[in-house]
Amino acid sequence: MAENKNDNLDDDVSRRRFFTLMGLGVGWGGLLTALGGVGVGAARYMLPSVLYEPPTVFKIGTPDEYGIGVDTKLKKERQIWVVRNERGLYVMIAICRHLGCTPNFFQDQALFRCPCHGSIYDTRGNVLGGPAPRTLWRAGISLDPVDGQIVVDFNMRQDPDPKGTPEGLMVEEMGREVEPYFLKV
Amino acid sequence: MDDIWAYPYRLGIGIFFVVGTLVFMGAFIGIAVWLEKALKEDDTKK
Amino acid sequence: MLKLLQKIRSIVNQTQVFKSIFRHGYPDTDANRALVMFSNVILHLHPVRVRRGALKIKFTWCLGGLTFLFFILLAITGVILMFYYVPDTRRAYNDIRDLGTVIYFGSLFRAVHRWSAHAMVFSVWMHMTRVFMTGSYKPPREFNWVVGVILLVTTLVLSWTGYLLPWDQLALWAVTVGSKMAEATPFVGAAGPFGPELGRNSGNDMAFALLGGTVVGQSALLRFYVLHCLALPLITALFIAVHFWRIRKDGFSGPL
Amino acid sequence: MSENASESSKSLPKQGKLADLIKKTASEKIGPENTVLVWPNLVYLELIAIMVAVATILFLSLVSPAPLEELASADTTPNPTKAPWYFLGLQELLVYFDPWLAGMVLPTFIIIGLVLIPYVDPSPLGKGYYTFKERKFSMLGFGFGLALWWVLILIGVFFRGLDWSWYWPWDDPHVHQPAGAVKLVDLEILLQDFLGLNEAPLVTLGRYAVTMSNLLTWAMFLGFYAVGFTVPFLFFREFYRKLGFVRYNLVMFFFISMMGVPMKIFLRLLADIKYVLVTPWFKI
Repeated sequence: MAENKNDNLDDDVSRRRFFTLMGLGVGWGGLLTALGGVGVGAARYMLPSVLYEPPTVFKIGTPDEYGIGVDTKLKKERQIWVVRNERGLYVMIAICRHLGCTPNFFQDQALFRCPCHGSIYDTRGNVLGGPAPRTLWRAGISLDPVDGQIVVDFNMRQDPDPKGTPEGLMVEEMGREVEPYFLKV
Repeated sequence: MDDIWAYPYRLGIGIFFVVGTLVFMGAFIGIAVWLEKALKEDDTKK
Repeated sequence: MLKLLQKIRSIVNQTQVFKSIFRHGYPDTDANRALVMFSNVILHLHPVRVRRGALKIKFTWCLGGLTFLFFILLAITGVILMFYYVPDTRRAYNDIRDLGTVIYFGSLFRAVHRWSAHAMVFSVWMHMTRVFMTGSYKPPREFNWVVGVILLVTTLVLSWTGYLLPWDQLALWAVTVGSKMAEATPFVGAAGPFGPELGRNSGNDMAFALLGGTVVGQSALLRFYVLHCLALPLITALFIAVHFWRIRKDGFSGPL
Repeated sequence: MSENASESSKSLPKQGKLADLIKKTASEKIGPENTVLVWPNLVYLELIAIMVAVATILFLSLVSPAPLEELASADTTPNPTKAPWYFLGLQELLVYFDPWLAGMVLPTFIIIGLVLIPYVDPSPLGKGYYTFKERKFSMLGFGFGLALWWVLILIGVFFRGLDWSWYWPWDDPHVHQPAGAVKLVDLEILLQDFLGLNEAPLVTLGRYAVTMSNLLTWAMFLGFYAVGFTVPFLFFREFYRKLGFVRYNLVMFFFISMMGVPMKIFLRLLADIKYVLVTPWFKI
């Protein structure tokens, strides 16, 4: 408090100065706090608490409907591919990991290729080329104990850290084939 | 490396980048020089 | 014939109605030519006199003014288009198709809106290039250059938000790609560097705030509609006003 | 401002240039004899410009109405999907850089860089008239950025086809290009194989396993900036002195970053390098 030293000399002025400063501090501080509060409130306001979006858990039939290889019949309706290999079955989400376009499957090349920026994936979801920074998602799946159908949870997504290799961005396959992202059926 | 001019066109695209950038820069500088001259001549004409 | 027209004009100029609107005679004398700049709200964007250099097309290429013209064309045609458009995912596409097929001149107004948008992006970009080339951003006009950059950004964002409204394939994918970029923003996007570390997920990140959901759907369409038709045009108009005000205050940078 | 001007006039090799300019500016006549009335001179010019522009827009609108594609559907992306032309530069950058960099950081850098221009270049030379001779560096720098942007737009408009592959005008646009032709590798893997470095991490910081080759890529990346900052400082003292410490560093940061963009593009094109720098959180 530098003002206090002058108390004897000019008590009145220093007190006035003190109250002025305090008033300014409280006033500006209050205004800025209020504005900040409004800003935070507005930002929170823009994040809706209730969503009216299509359901993200759905059934796709029994496992024996899907043979070895990539099945693209649910791509239009559900945005997924059902893939079966020698060990079992998994579901990949048909959303490119680069910028969200829908890749196309090329049966002859056994590759997924994205039309937007040319990302290339193999049937396991590994990135063989193009700008995609991560491998394709696999959705959480389980078997309904009542009717034996596969239940897909679209928002439950396996997203392991890929490793850069000379072939592309790879994830060790055995590590991916675990519950609940893989059905040994 | 069988044919360097075949897809994915490495060299071709590289050359296109360099030449394209140089052409655009040349046009940019060229327009500035032209307008500098043109506007000066306008002044002297009057 | 010419005499007759002049006579009619002089009579019209004398009427109370004409005087009440324009407050002075037709600008054919120096005094009235100065007065018109003071008393007309649109013309008073100009000074009364300019230096000769300001008339040279080779200097300005009319680019700033044309950008403003395109903005006005966009505002007018935009309001016209709004009469038939409902921002509802079930209706939007059909409304736009109706404009092109069954509504008189709907196709024309939509085409003018689209071409003006392309033209505005082009002319605002060229205007910036021109201002750089003539060094017109140098003191004391630094701040007006900053306002200009803001206007460039709002122009681009306006174009981008307008792209979603027809709800066709181009719309959906242009906005999907854009919202994925928002998701990849460092610190505030769920897929961006350090985003997950700071607790961002698909339910609280930047893309979620932009789309009002996790997919490009009804809430995204409504948000983009409000941004495109109300919020961004207002912001742009405000900055255009500041831009013009500063041009008048800072003066013309050209020679002579 | 005036301090700056006197400083640079002292240091300029052609001493007379700035002095001439100041003399010219001072003697410039802005009196009534050099001005004209806005009405009718400027107002009519504007009227003509407006009429020409509106006529052009109307003509274009009648010749080519606005297109409408198929109804939006999330399950099929049109192949290829092209943004409007003014965003194609950005879309093209997204091929070479991750979305956080190409979509967010680089555009932010461009905008901040544009905003900074008048504050890092307050030299009175070239104010209010076209010139190249008097401000070579700023014209070349801005021209380079502009050229790069337009070239990227051109590529997006004319040279990208199915699967966003490159198509020359003489290629058949309906045939897919071979997918397996490009195999992308990270720089650190190339270094590891080329120099025979140990794959085992030196240190592990949480998720981050720092290998020898990874450190080497850090050194190269930071070295690129270090060289960029140092070389002009050492060899173009005049340039540094005129700008001063803060301006010099701002200019050089944005300039080097701008030069880094085509360099990464060339590394990708010619050496198939996917990332030059890899961390668990971001990749460049």
